Amino acid sequence: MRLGFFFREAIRSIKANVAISVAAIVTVMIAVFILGTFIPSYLYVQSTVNQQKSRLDIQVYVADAAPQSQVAALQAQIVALQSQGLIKSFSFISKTDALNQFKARLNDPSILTLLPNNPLPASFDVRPADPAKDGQIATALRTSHAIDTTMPGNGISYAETTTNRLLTIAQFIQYAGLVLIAILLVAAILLIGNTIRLSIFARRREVEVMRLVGATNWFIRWPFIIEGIICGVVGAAISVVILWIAKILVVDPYVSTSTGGLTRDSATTIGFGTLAVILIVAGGAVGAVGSGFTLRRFLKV
Amino acid sequence: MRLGFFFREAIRSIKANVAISVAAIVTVMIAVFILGTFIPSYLYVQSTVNQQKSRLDIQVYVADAAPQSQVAALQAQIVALQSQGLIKSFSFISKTDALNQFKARLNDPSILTLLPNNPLPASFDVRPADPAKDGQIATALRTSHAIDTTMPGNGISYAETTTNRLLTIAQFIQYAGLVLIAILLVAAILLIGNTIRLSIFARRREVEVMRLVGATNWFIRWPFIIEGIICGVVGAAISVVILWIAKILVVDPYVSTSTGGLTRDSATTIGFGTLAVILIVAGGAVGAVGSGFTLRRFLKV
Amino acid sequence: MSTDADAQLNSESESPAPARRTGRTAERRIDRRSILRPGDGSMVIFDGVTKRYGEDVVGLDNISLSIDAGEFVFLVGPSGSGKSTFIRLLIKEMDASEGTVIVGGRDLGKMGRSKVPYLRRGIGCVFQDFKLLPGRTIYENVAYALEVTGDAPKSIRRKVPEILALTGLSDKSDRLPNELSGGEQQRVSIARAFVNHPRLLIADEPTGNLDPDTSIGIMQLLYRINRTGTTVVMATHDRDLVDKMQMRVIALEGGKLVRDERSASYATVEP
Amino acid sequence: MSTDADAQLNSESESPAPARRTGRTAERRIDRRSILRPGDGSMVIFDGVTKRYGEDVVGLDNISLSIDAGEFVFLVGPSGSGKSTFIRLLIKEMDASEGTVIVGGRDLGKMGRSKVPYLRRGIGCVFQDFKLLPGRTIYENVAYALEVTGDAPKSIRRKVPEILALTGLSDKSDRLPNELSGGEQQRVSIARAFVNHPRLLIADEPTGNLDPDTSIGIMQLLYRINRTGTTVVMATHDRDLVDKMQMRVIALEGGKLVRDERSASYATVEP
Ligand SMILES: Nc1ncnc2c1ncn2[C@@H]1O[C@H](COP(=O)(O)OP(=O)(O)OP(=O)(O)O)[C@@H](O)[C@H]1O
Ligand SMILES: Nc1ncnc2c1ncn2[C@@H]1O[C@H](COP(=O)(O)OP(=O)(O)OP(=O)(O)O)[C@@H](O)[C@H]1O
Ligand SMILES: [Mg+2]
Ligand SMILES: [Mg+2]
Repeated sequence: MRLGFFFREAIRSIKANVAISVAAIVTVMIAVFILGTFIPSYLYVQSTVNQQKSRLDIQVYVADAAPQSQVAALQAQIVALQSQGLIKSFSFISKTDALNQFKARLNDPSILTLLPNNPLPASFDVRPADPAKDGQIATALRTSHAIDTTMPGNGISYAETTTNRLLTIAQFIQYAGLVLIAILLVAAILLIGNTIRLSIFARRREVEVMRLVGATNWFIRWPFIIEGIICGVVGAAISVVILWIAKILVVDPYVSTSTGGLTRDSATTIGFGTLAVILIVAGGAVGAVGSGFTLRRFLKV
Repeated sequence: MRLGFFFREAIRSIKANVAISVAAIVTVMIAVFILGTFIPSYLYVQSTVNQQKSRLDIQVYVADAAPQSQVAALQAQIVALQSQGLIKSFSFISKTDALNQFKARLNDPSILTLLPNNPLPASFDVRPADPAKDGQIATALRTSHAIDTTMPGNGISYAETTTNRLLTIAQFIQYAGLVLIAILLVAAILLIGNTIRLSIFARRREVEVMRLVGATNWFIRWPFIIEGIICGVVGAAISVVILWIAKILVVDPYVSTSTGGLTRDSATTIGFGTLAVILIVAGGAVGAVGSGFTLRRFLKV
Repeated sequence: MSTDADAQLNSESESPAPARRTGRTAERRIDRRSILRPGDGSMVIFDGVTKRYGEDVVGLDNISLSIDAGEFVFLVGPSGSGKSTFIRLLIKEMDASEGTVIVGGRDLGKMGRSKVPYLRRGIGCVFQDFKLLPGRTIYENVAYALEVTGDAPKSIRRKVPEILALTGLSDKSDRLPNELSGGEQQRVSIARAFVNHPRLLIADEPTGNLDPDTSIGIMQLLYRINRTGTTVVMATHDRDLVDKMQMRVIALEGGKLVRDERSASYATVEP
Repeated sequence: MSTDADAQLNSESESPAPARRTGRTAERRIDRRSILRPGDGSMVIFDGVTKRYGEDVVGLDNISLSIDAGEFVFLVGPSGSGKSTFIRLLIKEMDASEGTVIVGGRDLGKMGRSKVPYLRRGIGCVFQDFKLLPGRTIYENVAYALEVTGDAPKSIRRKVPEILALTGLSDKSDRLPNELSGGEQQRVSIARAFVNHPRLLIADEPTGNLDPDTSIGIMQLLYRINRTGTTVVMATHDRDLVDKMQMRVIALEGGKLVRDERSASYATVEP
């Protein structure tokens, strides 16, 4: 019954102070919209970068002279690292495979038949679980005697430069993105708190009168908190609808028709449903906390 | 004298309504801070992508059998396109150069001495002014009889896939960035207008009294506009200071120590001075317009 | 005059309210909501009370007096003499700078902040500037004073129209405060102070915006309320009313108590 | 009484103000700011004026009357009879639903919105709820009425203390409105309405929050102002004042004009 009263009070207040309610709703809406744009974008970029990272293979060249036992030992070492979780997958490329791959890159492959022997070594193509640990894998495998140290990278080539560069980009995007999202999140909370503060400030006389008539602090506070929750949820919900429309009208067609690099990798991002729920709950929570917290100032004395 | 009065009124009002002024300043501050983070980030990423784009060269393979006159004609064609602005620069890679480049990629280059002749063609390495116009350049040059059509891309190879992929990324970043900045800009203006609206709403009774005492609309409006400008400029200035501290403490050390790919390309972004001026002017302008515009509602009747 | 008032009040109170109230006595209903329990029969005790605003301004200057439960007291004095200050101390809108204020047996200086709402529920207060809630209708304004006490919706729906009828506002119950004339707003404030049947009723200039006839009606209402045992403290400038009623008069001047007489007039010497 | 008032006012006006005003006549100073130029000697003309609030509520009902320049008029009537509505029409706070309101020769119904501030500068108005600017000191509140007219700072610094002294507020000029008693706020509102030396002075219940003595002082002030040629319209409930002054009385009831007599009392038959 009391809850019913507080709820009716909140609704009444929203109606009576349309300007204020609209302002609060718009603020939540904008804040949530920005977060709703950035969070999935960030996760998408993040996932794309991770996919690219996972394509950085390590080439372990096997010396022609290495006996079969040494090659088997090397493979066992790789399998051991795989079971440790350092390596995701690997494949063996024989000398013939290597030559065939090389041939495919030449204009007139027939000339290679003139070579006295196959100049290319066999190799293991190792896909690390985490490209940042390339160095660790390389160090571990370097003990093997099967390695052809005349090849680039002393026989273990893992495109250090490319890896580093990509990792730097990935790290940059990861940190910068997190920092930006954190900034936006803090900004959103500040902005919403700000608006609610102003809206309660505009009604400070009303609060004063309520107190003079014998209302307890919580009696005054509950309707404001409920009002905050309603404004927060409504603002967030409007944002979610706009985001959904944007998704349907802009993002989805773009994804399905695009042949570009960014989309065809089927990088994943957060599901819309999850996002919507998170945003709406966050909107309501921020509204509630903002109201309840701000009111403390006006409930002194 | 009048201006002096309005200015004093504005200052008085800021002091008398600290809560409101702080709210307005905080809103501008946050909005400007976000813009101040995103605009240079966007320009930086944009410039990095552009640098990458400019590295996409077109290979025009010259047939071994082509007479010197045809090769000269092809070169003339390229020079003509360059003077049209389609091509930025080009270089000629002779058969020997090509073989040397190929040798550098082999483990045991000595085996190439066993080849009866050089299997690699000579080529022009053409750097287009705009990679998106690769196709146009290729079509123009394809008329030449000097071209070795047995080579990849019928003798003109311009890494269509890579180009497309990179262009897609570039476009994506360009458009997505612009859209995000536009969203943030609109959001900033809405938020600031919102706050100012609320702040004037909180003082609507005061405005009403002023009107009843015989104040003209502009007499009421000027102090509010000046107040808006002051809050806008102060908010923006605080943001600029925070941004500057962030630049000094975080961005600059990162840039100077990083060996990563993103920074060593010396991609450029907007100068801090320019950015500061733009942000502060924008803050003041939005504050002024926000106040002036919102007041119209309360100056009716 | 007092007989007049009684007669008219009795004719007015043809409203069925008293009949409905059977079963619970007025006393018990008040106790349920109020923390006022004057032990020794004094509703209000001021003991050496001084109220200073800032450094220089003295609102009340060393006032000592006591008001018994059930008394009717006029508080008079020129503009700025401290009448409203006196009243604001009674509802603990602010604290005395010096001295003790005891209301209903409670020392307000020692009362914790969380108790204040309960104190105020036991006191009905008509404010000089009305203090109505701007966004609410007249009905809602009056009902609010009952809502805060947790009164049942049914009970609220009965009491509010009753008191609005008594103050002549029945046909305006759906209006907002700023859609009323000054005198009508004042009557809403009076209705809100009455609706709770408080043990102590304080009215700061309740007839300032009312014409003589309406003023007399309000006085009659106050008088009847007083007769049911409620203590009434009324600040006023209305010489005619004070002179006619011949009740206790407390006169302030410059924050000082200059006169405290039973059955007195507005001024000592009639002009 | 009027002689009394005069005598006291003359003794009060030992302030050096009149001496300083030599060189410019009061007339010219008024004309510089006001657009009120009553052509035929009528300051206010109501012709069949009806004011409806919404659909049902009638604030004023078909009022026709005229007030000459220089007259002193009491507007009386019970609470809610339409006195404030009458006054709000005079300053074009709202427009009449029907009929014509002419103030100082200007038809307010046809007056453009941009002219309204200039109309109001020519009218001094004491509002029933004071309408002071909350963030400003008393001095600033009064000065604001001069600032809007573009008065010179020197002139403002001279006039404001003068009028504050006249209303007994000299020692409170640096206070904020909410730091004043009800009566003091009312006097600030009066000071602000006077300071401009308007041709038409309207006062809505200017003594509602004032004790009898201060009320008489204010009445004397109004009377003196009226004697310098200013038209005064005063809504009031104060029977004593009206009876003593014996000026023109316009009585409203339920929005209707029920009496309009020269040299009359508050009510037709003295009670
Ligand atoms: N908040 C405040 N700050 C400073 N001074 C104040 C404040 N409130 C009241 N005063 C001063 O205290 C004195 C007493 O004020 P109070 O309101 O009690 O007078 P009052 O008797 O109610 O007068 P009135 O009949 O005009 O309402 C006045 O001189 C007033 O100026
Ligand atoms: N804004 C409004 N909306 C609706 N009705 C209104 C509004 N303002 C006034 N009224 C009604 O119009 C009538 C006349 O009001 P007005 O304020 O003119 O009365 P008044 O003579 O000034 O009364 P008082 O002496 O109480 O101040 C009243 O019944 C009032 O309820
Ligand atoms: Mg008072
Ligand atoms: Mg009125």
